[in-house]
Amino acid sequence: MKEIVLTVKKTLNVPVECSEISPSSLAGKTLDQIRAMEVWEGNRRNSLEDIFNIKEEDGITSEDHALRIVGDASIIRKIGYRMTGGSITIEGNAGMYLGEEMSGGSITVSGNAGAWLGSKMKGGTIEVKGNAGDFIGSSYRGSRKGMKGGTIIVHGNAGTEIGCWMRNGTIRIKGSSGIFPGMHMSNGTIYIEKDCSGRAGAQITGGKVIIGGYVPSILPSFNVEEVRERVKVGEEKITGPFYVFTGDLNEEGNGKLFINMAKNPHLKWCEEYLEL
Amino acid sequence: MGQGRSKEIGKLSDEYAKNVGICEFDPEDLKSLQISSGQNVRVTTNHGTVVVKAALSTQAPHRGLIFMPYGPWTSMICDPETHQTGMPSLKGIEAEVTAAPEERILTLRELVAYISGGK
Amino acid sequence: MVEKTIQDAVCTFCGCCCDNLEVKIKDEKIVSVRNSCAISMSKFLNYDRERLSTPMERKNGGFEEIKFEDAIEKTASILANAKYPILYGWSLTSCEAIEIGVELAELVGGVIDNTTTTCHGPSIIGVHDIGESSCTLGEVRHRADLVVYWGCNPVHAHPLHMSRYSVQSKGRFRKGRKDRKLVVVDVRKTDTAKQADHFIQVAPNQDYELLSALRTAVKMGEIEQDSIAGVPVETVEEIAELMINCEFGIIFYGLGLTMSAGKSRNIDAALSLVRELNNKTKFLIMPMRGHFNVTGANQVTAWQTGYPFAVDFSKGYPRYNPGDTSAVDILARGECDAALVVASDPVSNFPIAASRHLSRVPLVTIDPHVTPTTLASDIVIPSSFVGIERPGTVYRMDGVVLLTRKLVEPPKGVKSDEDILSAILRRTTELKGVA
Amino acid sequence: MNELQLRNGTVFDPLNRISGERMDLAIRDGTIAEAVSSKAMVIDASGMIVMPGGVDIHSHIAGSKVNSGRILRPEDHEKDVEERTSITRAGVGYSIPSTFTTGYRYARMGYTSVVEPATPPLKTRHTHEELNQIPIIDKACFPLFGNNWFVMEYLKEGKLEECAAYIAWMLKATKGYAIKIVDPGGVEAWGWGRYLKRLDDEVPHFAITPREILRGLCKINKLLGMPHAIHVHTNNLGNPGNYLTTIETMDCVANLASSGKPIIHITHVQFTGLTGNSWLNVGSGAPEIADYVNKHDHVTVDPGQVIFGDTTTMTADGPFQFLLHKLSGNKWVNVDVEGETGAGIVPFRYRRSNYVNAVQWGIGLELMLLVKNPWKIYLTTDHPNGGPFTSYPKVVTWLMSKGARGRVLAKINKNARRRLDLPGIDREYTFEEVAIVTRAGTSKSLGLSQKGHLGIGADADVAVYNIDANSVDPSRDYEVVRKALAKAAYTIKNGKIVAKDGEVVATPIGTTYWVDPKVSNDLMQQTTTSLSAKFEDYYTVRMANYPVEESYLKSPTRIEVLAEV
Repeated sequence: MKEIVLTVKKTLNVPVECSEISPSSLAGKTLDQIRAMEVWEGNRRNSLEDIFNIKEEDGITSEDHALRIVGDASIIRKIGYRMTGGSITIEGNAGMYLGEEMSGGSITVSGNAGAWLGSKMKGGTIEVKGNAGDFIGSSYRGSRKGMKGGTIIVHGNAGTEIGCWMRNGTIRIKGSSGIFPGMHMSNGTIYIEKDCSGRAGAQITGGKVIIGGYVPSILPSFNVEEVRERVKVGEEKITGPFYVFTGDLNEEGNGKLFINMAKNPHLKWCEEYLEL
Repeated sequence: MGQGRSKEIGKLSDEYAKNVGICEFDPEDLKSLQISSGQNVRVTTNHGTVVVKAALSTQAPHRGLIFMPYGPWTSMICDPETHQTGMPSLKGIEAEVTAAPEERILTLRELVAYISGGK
Repeated sequence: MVEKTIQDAVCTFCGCCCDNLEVKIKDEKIVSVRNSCAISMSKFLNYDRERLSTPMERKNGGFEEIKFEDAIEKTASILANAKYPILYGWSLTSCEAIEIGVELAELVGGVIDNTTTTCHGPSIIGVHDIGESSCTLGEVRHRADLVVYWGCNPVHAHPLHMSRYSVQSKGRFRKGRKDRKLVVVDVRKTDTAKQADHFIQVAPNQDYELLSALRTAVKMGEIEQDSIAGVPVETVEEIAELMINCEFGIIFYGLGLTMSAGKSRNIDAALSLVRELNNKTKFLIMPMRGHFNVTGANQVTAWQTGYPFAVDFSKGYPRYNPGDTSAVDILARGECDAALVVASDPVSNFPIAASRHLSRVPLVTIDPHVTPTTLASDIVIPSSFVGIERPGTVYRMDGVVLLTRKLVEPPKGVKSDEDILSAILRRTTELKGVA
Repeated sequence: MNELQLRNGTVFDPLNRISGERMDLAIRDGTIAEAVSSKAMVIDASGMIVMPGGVDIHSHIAGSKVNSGRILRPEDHEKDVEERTSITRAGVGYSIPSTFTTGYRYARMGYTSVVEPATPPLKTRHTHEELNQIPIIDKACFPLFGNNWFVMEYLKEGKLEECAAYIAWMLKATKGYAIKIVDPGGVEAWGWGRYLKRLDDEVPHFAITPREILRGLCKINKLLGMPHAIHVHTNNLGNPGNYLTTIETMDCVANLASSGKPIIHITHVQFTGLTGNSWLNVGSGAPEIADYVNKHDHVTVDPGQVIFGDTTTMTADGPFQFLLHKLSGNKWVNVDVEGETGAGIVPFRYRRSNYVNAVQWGIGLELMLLVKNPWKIYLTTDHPNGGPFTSYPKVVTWLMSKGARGRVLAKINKNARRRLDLPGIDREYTFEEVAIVTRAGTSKSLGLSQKGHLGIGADADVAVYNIDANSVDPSRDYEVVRKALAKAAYTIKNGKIVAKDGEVVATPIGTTYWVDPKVSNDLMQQTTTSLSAKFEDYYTVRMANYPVEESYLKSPTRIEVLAEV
């Protein structure tokens, strides 16, 4: 299967926005048409070829619409904006808003991804081999419409407020996360395999946040409910045992925190509140 | 209030440097570090290092906490990370303090030269 | 010798905007100020020190004087040619000047951000999610029987706030300090805390936990932990009781909340606590805004663009997302290619990672004073003081709007921010070839 | 000399009893003229409808509460932006447009005058700053008096004349246009987090009732010879059964009426026209209210028509907005203003499928259709409370076409549909009636004699819509009507073409009207003396810093009226 390959051809020193660039938007276009597509470099309306060398190659994926971006794209925003299908492979780093509002298809990044990864996402999958920034799968400022579906997997660490106002879907961080995972979330699953800097599940009304590693403390607005041997993430069963907390009581919420017992001996105090 | 008053007198004034190029300690901490008030200290964080004058906090106790006025000297060691809030991390930063009797507190002009790479 | 006294002058130091100053002037010099705080006094008597007198340009290592027209020409071409210029400052000037600034940012497709971004930006981000139960300061003066100062130290930063507007003020339904309770929450016992009926020493970076616990206590009356943020649960519950049982309470908060871990979410928690309290009594909250017109900068930017700060015009219409479009982030990432600073000193106050980039792009600064930022600039244009040398509109921290007066003449040849910005706007428009 | 001729338009000019006549219109130097020279620029308006420019009597477009709404809702702006052009400034919508965008969007619809109906006096300098930056349209603002400490005290002490003088001083100080009353006494009670629902409840600490405030201010309005009636947002807003409060409010000033001139305007009745005693059984009180209006000449009303979709509610009615926050769970802003008033803001989505929302939608339309005399009712959405002003063309089609509203009726909550009288109402507005409720009637009500008509000497504010009155049947072709009203073929402001085919082509700055009632010097002297004695006790600003100078307004027009006192 053919794929379009975009190679970053110069060092970029102002923000570049590529909201036009998704497999579906490239589909059916000739290379010349693609080269002429609009991209913003700061306040200049440029064409795609001002930023990238563009060619067609025998693809590495079997997707019908495949797009590969090669080079450091960490200053390039909104790659895969509203993409509906096909695949994007980024060999290097990606900038902010990668896969914003995407509803289908897949994005893989070999390096790191910036903040707002998969914000307002509705479907599809994003996989980041390196680290990702803050506000993964979140909503826009002032809006309660965060990630609604799909899967985001980060192999490295993630920043703060991941899954902010999240409504559904799955975020899996194989490393550690900053504070406020699941901020204001109403549904969906966040699984942090290693440590979390704290304030897990702050002001959630629903959904679950699973911490496989150490968490410094539990918010006072959560009540310990039980101890569970394992918890489901999608089809997979993750084994604990876990302390299970309910909250955020301040929001009259019914969200769940699953905190690995072995990694958090300092939370033993909560066992006295367990109804046996 | 000295910070505010001296700022209005002028940022290049000695008074401003005297009021802002400082680091306030809990008296107990000063004792245990064997640093005396008025002595120069070097404050180092993950983000930079700067020499300022040690001062006694009037608002103790706060063991293990040091306070530096918002200003050019403090900016040398602050964390630019805003976590998508636009607000850098200017409070609650881990820092290492050592006595620096031999070292000099840079003047504002020297600080600017350092920041701008002698532009 | 010409002598005059100006009554009811508005102070242009902090967000209190006290409007009852009595300023004595002899031969166009301010010789005394009454009804002001020590900082304000210091400003009115010393504003003229370290003044910039003529436009200057950086040439081989030093500064050389240039004609005003040339400074405008060079500034206009820097902005017109930039792909992503940032226009920063705005909290120490008039709304009239800020209006022109926003238009200039729109024209050059740049980012306009004001100092809110590094003081109460997180407060505004918190409001986006929760809203805000607030009022004008007179409401506090007349009705408040419980005043909480959280992470702020008015005794030093807003010296007349307590006597004019809160605990010590005399209102219609509260006669003074004895009719009110004062609670102070801070990481150390500040001089404000020393006056408090209750001082709560919160562990550094744990304000969110304490606010969250207070809300739980207000909502359910009890908490399943023995101590939160270094504060015993009994104390938390006692303060919650105090809040529930007051007739009219208010939280004033400062950078202790906006700058410490959690930032905008600390504000989210504070706003949510206050909202919760309104189910049981009357409760309000207000940020202690620092500069005398930082609130005005938010207001003007909001009515022209919809957004209060960090507005990006690069695509020809306003966009906003702090973290992406805010000054410190843009600079720390090294993403802007020119800058105009108006009435502000970011080189002093930004983390070095940000000020370093700022000082390395073409930088134009408009300011009355010599500052670290002017020292790092390529073009420097001196300006006059709003509220001293020229009139202008300013917003008090509670959104009450005042027209400041001109008290004395500016130094010869020194123009106002408005006039300077208008000149830049005119020339840039010509360069951009827009009708 | 700037001349313009509109040829062969189908003119609707109700104030001059012109209804669908094909005629030419002459414009010279910004006003309607007898005739113009051969040099005049000619616009061929054949096959088009010509009306006076639209005049909106109630739309929240400027001031502290509107701007708080903007700051509250980035998510509202993000979805609706205006790009900079060579003649227009950039901006945003959607329900709380930025200042420039507000002017452009009104002009595109053929509107040329708009009133901001609620400004807190202490913050009115802010309102004028924004009005200064709203291009094209003429403007005015109504200061709030219904919870003002001085007003309540003067009235309590029976000092009617001093109170009148105080209000004259305040109108001059704020450059305001009319007396606005919101939840009289209720917002002061809210200062303590308390509620005040009935007309005869006492305001805490002030020993006065809403009824006394309303009657007092209504008398004063007459004493001052104000061009507009008192403009009232009633007590008990947003509570089931409040249609009775609305009728009581209208009636409590009935015996103050003389000469058949309206003395009270009740605004956004949709919010205060609820029957029932709980959210489960609310119904439409529009028939009862319309019946009262039909039988009395001292009152006018507007509906605050609901538009299904997302918007931002904002009123000076603090307690109501808190209630709405509790009902919706949406974010909430409250701003109480010392000694004067308050404000609240809550984003809100009106849903067709929601019983209460559907009833509210019905109340507005029932009122518009059941009030027989179109001069007694004006078209509003209480922007942005019922919906954004950009929905007016849609509302007009609901008035002009039973089919158009039928299409919506078919989709609303079915219990609401059963509960409403609307399905049985056959009335369809004529273009003349539309012209009355959108310009002629509102201008008359505001006392703007040079607006809302096309007689010789009137301001040349004209809207030309691409609708052929002969071939287009609004009852059937309502989509044609809606599109034409949304994008005026020409909008002419003071004789200058400002919008063409829905695009802004010029951005002059309109004027801001304010009313300056002249009371006797002695009375004013005596009042300001008693005022200055108390002023600093009540306010945190000095009396000298309170008034807004006329020079502060970019283009002010002072309307002097002679008071009886």
